[in-house]
Amino acid sequence: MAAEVKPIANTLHTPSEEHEELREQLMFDPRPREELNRMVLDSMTHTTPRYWTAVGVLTVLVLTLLLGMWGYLIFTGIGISGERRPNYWGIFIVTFVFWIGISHAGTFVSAILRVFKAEFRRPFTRAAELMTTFGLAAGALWPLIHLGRVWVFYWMIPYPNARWLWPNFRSPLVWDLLAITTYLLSSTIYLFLPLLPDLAMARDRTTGWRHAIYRALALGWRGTEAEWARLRKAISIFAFAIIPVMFSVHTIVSWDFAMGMVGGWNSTIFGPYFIIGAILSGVSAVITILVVLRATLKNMTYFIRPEHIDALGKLVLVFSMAWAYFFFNDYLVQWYGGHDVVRALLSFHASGPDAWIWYCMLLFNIVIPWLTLWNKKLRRTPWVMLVVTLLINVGMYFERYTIIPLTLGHQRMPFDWGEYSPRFPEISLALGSLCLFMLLYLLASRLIPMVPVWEVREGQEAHLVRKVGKTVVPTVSELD
Amino acid sequence: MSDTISRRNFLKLTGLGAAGAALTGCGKAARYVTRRPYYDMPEYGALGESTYFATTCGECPAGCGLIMRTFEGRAIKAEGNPQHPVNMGKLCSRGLVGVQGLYNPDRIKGPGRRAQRGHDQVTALDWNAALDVVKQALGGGQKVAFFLGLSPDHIADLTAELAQAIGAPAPVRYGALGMFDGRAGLAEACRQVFGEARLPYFDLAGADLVISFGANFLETWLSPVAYTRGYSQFRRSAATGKRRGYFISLEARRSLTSGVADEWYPVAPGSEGLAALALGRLLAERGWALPLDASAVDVDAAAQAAGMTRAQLEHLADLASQAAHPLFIPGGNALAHAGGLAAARSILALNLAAGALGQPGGLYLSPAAADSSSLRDVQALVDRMRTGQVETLFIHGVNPVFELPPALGFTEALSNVKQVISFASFPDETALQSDYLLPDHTPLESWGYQRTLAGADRPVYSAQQPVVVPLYDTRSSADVLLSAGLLPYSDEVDFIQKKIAPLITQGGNVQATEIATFWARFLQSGGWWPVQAALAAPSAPAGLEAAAPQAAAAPEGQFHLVTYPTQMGDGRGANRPWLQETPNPSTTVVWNTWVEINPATADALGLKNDDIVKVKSSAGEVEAAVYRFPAIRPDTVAIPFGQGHTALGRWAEGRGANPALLLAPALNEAGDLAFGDTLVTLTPTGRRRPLAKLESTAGVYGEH
Amino acid sequence: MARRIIHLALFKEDQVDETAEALEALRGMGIVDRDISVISGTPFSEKMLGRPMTWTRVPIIAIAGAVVGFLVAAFLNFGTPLLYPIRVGGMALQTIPTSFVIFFELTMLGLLISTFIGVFVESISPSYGPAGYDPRISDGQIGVLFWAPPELDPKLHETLTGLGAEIIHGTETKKLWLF
Amino acid sequence: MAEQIKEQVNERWGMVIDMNLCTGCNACVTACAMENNIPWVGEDDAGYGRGIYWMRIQRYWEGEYPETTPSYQPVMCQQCGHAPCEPVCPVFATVHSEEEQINLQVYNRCIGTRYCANNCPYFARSFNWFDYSYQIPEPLNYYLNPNVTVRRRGVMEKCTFCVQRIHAGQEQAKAQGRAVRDGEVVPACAQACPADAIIFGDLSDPNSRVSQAARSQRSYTLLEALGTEPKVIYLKGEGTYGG
Repeated sequence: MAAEVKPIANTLHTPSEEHEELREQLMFDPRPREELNRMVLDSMTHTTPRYWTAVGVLTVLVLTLLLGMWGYLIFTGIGISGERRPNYWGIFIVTFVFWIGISHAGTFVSAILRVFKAEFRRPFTRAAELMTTFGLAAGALWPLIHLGRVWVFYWMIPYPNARWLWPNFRSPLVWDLLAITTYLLSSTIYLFLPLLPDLAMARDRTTGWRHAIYRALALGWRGTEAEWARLRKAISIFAFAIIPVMFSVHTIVSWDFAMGMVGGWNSTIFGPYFIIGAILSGVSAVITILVVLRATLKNMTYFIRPEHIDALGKLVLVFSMAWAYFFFNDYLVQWYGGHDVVRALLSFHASGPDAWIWYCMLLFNIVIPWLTLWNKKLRRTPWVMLVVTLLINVGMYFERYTIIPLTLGHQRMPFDWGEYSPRFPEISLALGSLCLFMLLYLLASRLIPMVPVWEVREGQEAHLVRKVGKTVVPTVSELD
Repeated sequence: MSDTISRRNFLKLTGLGAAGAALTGCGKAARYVTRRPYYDMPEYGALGESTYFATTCGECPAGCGLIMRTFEGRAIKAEGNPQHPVNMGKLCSRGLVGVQGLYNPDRIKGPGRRAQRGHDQVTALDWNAALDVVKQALGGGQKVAFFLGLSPDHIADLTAELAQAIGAPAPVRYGALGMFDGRAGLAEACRQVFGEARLPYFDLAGADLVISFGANFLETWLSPVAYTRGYSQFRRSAATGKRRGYFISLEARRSLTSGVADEWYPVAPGSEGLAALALGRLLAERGWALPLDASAVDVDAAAQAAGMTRAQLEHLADLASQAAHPLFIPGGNALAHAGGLAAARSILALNLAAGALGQPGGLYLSPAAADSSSLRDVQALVDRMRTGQVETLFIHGVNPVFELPPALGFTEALSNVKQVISFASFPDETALQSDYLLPDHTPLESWGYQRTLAGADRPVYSAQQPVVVPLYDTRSSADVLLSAGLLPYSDEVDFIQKKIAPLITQGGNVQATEIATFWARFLQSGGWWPVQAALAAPSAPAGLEAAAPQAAAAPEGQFHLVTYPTQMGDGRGANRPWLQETPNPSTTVVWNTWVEINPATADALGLKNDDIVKVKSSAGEVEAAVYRFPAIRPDTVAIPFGQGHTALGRWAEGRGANPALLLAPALNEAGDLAFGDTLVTLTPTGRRRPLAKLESTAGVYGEH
Repeated sequence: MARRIIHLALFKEDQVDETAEALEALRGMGIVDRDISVISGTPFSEKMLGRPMTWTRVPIIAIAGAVVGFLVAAFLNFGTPLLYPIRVGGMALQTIPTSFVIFFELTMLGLLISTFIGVFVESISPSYGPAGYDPRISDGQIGVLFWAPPELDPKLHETLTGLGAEIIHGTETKKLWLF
Repeated sequence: MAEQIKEQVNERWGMVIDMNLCTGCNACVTACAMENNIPWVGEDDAGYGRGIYWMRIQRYWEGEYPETTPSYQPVMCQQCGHAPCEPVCPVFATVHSEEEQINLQVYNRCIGTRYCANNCPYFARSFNWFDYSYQIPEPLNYYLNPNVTVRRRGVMEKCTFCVQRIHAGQEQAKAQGRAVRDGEVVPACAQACPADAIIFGDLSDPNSRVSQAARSQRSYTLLEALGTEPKVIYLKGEGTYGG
């Protein structure tokens, strides 16, 4: 170790005055592992009446808006929704695509940023991965809710019926089933694997039921070299393998549409267009959640800092631009070479009775991010980011709404055009699934360490400052 | 039984149905013993086998032949009788939905006495007590009156004999469809032009040019299935050199019939006769020998009154004079005016001048004697009722409280009738105003015949027989009337057999040596008719009076009203859910009433689709939602007939509006209602009620 | 074989260099790498501590799972249509373009699930190195577990405490998992 | 397997609709409903586009007043040879029938994804949004055709070319040891059509009435460019006098 490179910031003593501004960054504001552990455990066990009120209200809402309404839907029929000929797909599928889109964030943040060693990811990979899992859980409900006969949903599962008839493996819906199952399983595992050391940490510091749970989940983790090596190997397999799975999931979701003989859907660019949209909405949702976590969960102001929201904000800006590129690409090609049907459809989107949805989509996905996110100050202001990212997600919801019911209602036979308007049961179910997501997240925030302590600590170990000339610059060393 | 049927229950149910059929066949009414053989046919009891019965459709007077598919004692599906000369295996919506009348849950299920007219409360009656009431009532002699519908004919024949036997006035036969057909005017015009008061039959199949003056012959006019068949032949080009027929329609509103016309001229309502006369003059100039003197007609003025140009009339005249077999059809819309009879005469005269009487592609006189009454007869009945000259009124096959314009005063006059006996199968508006409900079987459960067939190219006795055992405690009205013992027939079947007995010796499609065999074959083949087409050729008349009907333009702020029947027929279709759900061909509206307004007029009035508008005439007012109809004269509005029931069961009641409320009781020379002369005003109400329709307004009209 | 006593030397989080030196010293005392095990709260690579590379079967299991997934996909895509042939949309019974989707998804599913199974099975399998644990490990401390003959005790003490370690003799693993 | 399938192909049912003859009267719509146990949905649902119509008459307008001309086009399932609805169904509820060369809907296998309906460019499919059939009050359900499944809620349905009639005809012919005669099998719509505008028969028999009509110079299929190979062939209307 060369003498001039001294891990100044890594000493557990207060850094000198000249490095004070570096302490704004989590990696240069190290605390002893013991303290980090305590902070995280504190955040898990600390509950307030406000928390329990929220849990109670959300439970009631999930029971009524989601489960109650779903039961009513099952016992009366899909007719209580606003679907009709020709809008056979409505809010059900819109919300499905929305949640699947949201679920891309975890993988994106956790896997892609991990592969590319983006250091700012460290404190919030877990929060993002949880979003993936719960987003998928909320999303996977929708194909079931949507079914006309949900009580026989298992006929889609690959196993033969009494006459040795298997499902149709040429149907994009079966692809959907396979892809979402794969993604749900692998993202859950991917959430679980890096959790092992943290679970062991929690196991060592809790008693009672919590201890029992963590002991069972930690799989006897001790932190031996073999365990670390295995974990590193598994995580790297996952990080590389789950990225194509993630791309495949939203590509296949887009194929539900692109494979169809529907004007405006039959587009080769739908795959990447949907992926970019999904990542845009997912990363935005990560920001939303981080802002909320920072404000509500104990000790999170230490772990989640403006620098993280700033970094994610830059990503959102990039993906907003990419989304605009794909949107324009799709639009121009359809408009230029499209049939009359498609042209009529595009003008219907922009000038029909529901055109406000189309304009809101452009406003929220392009105009607002481009106007705000270039500014570092705004990117570091949590409430601004909260508003912007929520709007982006509303915009992305509108995008799916435009693509699904508004496109279906305007097809090749003008005699059979139809205007779709969602009815209360659909809206209730959609809100119910949002409540379910929030409820799961609230409960999880008190059950599993929201911050991967060992990763944060690992990062802090790896970050150093180096004196170059008359100033010090941050550096990061490769530890693995 | 619950409303939902599991597969197992369904099987059980069918088993029960079969058992029920056998039981009813031998027990319920002794008379049915005589037709046990039909129900005991071996295949009838065999599960999984269909049995087919030939019968006659009772949904309108056209009398199409049906082959009813039955399955284990239930009527399943109406199919056309391929041999029947009227429909040749084809059917319209109304006939197809007949089973929804048979199995309608709102039927009157047994005889009853109404505590108070207009109230729902009915005390069940024993049939014996009911028969006593009828017997007593028939003793009333000339104070008895019969009001019958246009079908079935055997009831009309029987009632006519009965009326004669007891010294009562002849039965009145009338119905809204007859009104829309302009039957009285047609028959009267035929009498004046050809000397016989019969309905004309136009052989579309052989024609190469058809000019229709407001005839909706593809919808309800006289015999729509027969005319549609003829139209189909007319439109075909064949390798033999037959060219596709050319069809021109003159009508204020582009109806379904006018819709398929090659040329449509939206003439002003009431100007059809004038246009015909002007066309006659132009044709006379082209060498046609017109039986009336049209030289006085000012072609330009006539064209202007009709809303046409002289060039257009010249064009029509050119086409007609070049055509080999032109036909000129006087429809109900042309006849329903003050000058309707003159119009009918002028139009028939064109046919006569074309020289195709009694030839293929020409005009025949159907054997259908004009035995339906005119509205004048109805008015006379109403007058007698009002002045207390009617003690007992028997009503069968017609719903006058709904079908007749209320302005005629029928409902008010009813209150002066001591007892009203309704044979209605359904709780319609008239049944609601009756004292006794003696429900007849529905047509599919009944015996009978229909012989007044305006759509056949030969005389026909179309046979009606039960295809299922009567579902409820209903009884044939013929039997009820015969039970008084005033006529020498033991029962309905005996009466029908005696009526058709003369046919045994006349040859035709069924032949036998004695009545039992003939009867069996008559029923099996669906009726009797000659093998060859045979209709009377009309005779050429002497000089006719060429009265030019006057057509008045609608005054400022008022509109002509066109009322037209839809698949609801005379309104009895309104309780058939599938007739309600079958889209109206022109507007695709289902389940309701609309007002057709030209978009330009609607814009001037500030009316959008689905705005509720109040339509007011001198006789009354109705409210209905606007349908901006692009093919109607701007000075005309149209309202379909058949909805607006205040009774008739769950699917009909409280749905839409009845345009009969708007019709003033103005009769023309022939005794037809001049409903085409009705003028209305429109007042937006500011309310909206979206019409249920199949089409997308945005897609078809570009309006959101 | 008599039960050997397991020693645990605990170092503070930032004493990585000292840990490496301690390991060196232990080896110098004749304790072989097989008898030493390092446990830590944050991952340190073997190279940092001068330890032999560990070996894991996870990649092999993962690849095996991928192969199974691929074969299942082949059966689903090309086998099942033959069991009950139904034509749809004018397509062939066995379609190649759509098969890529099935192949990809099921291969990935096999790969990822078996990776997890690998981790799971290896985790709950008994390990051969010296067992032992201290909760302070998850506070970031570095533990060196080793078996040593009793005669080395004094020397060990001197060396390791000199490097700043805290020594626990006869450490035992508490019940860390279900059994 | 392939040989086995090939042996089964002997008929190719098809339909020709002559737009020259169609009057737009909707009798076919009603006939279809009565034959195939199609429930009605009532005013509210019908107005909201939930009406169940296996066939419907599309009515467009051409021209400006006073030349406004309606054009009627009966549209039902076109029984595509390359049906876009088929491959997207995850459970093989809509399949191509090798025996009749038509497109079948297996109601009991349908789970109600409604994907097929989206993918049908002709909008020929109708969905049972509620238990319409099971809400028919006694005794109105007596007329339900025992040869046609009564569909419950949550399944898709569509025109089958009255496959129950095709089978009845085939069985009768088989029992009598002969081939199905031309015109022996007619679906309810063609049977009712008062204008005889609908011709039905076996397109694989070059002498059948339907084959002869299909060879007309006036023939076209709906949305031909999509390559769905419909079995319903329309004959363009003859617009001009003597044309």
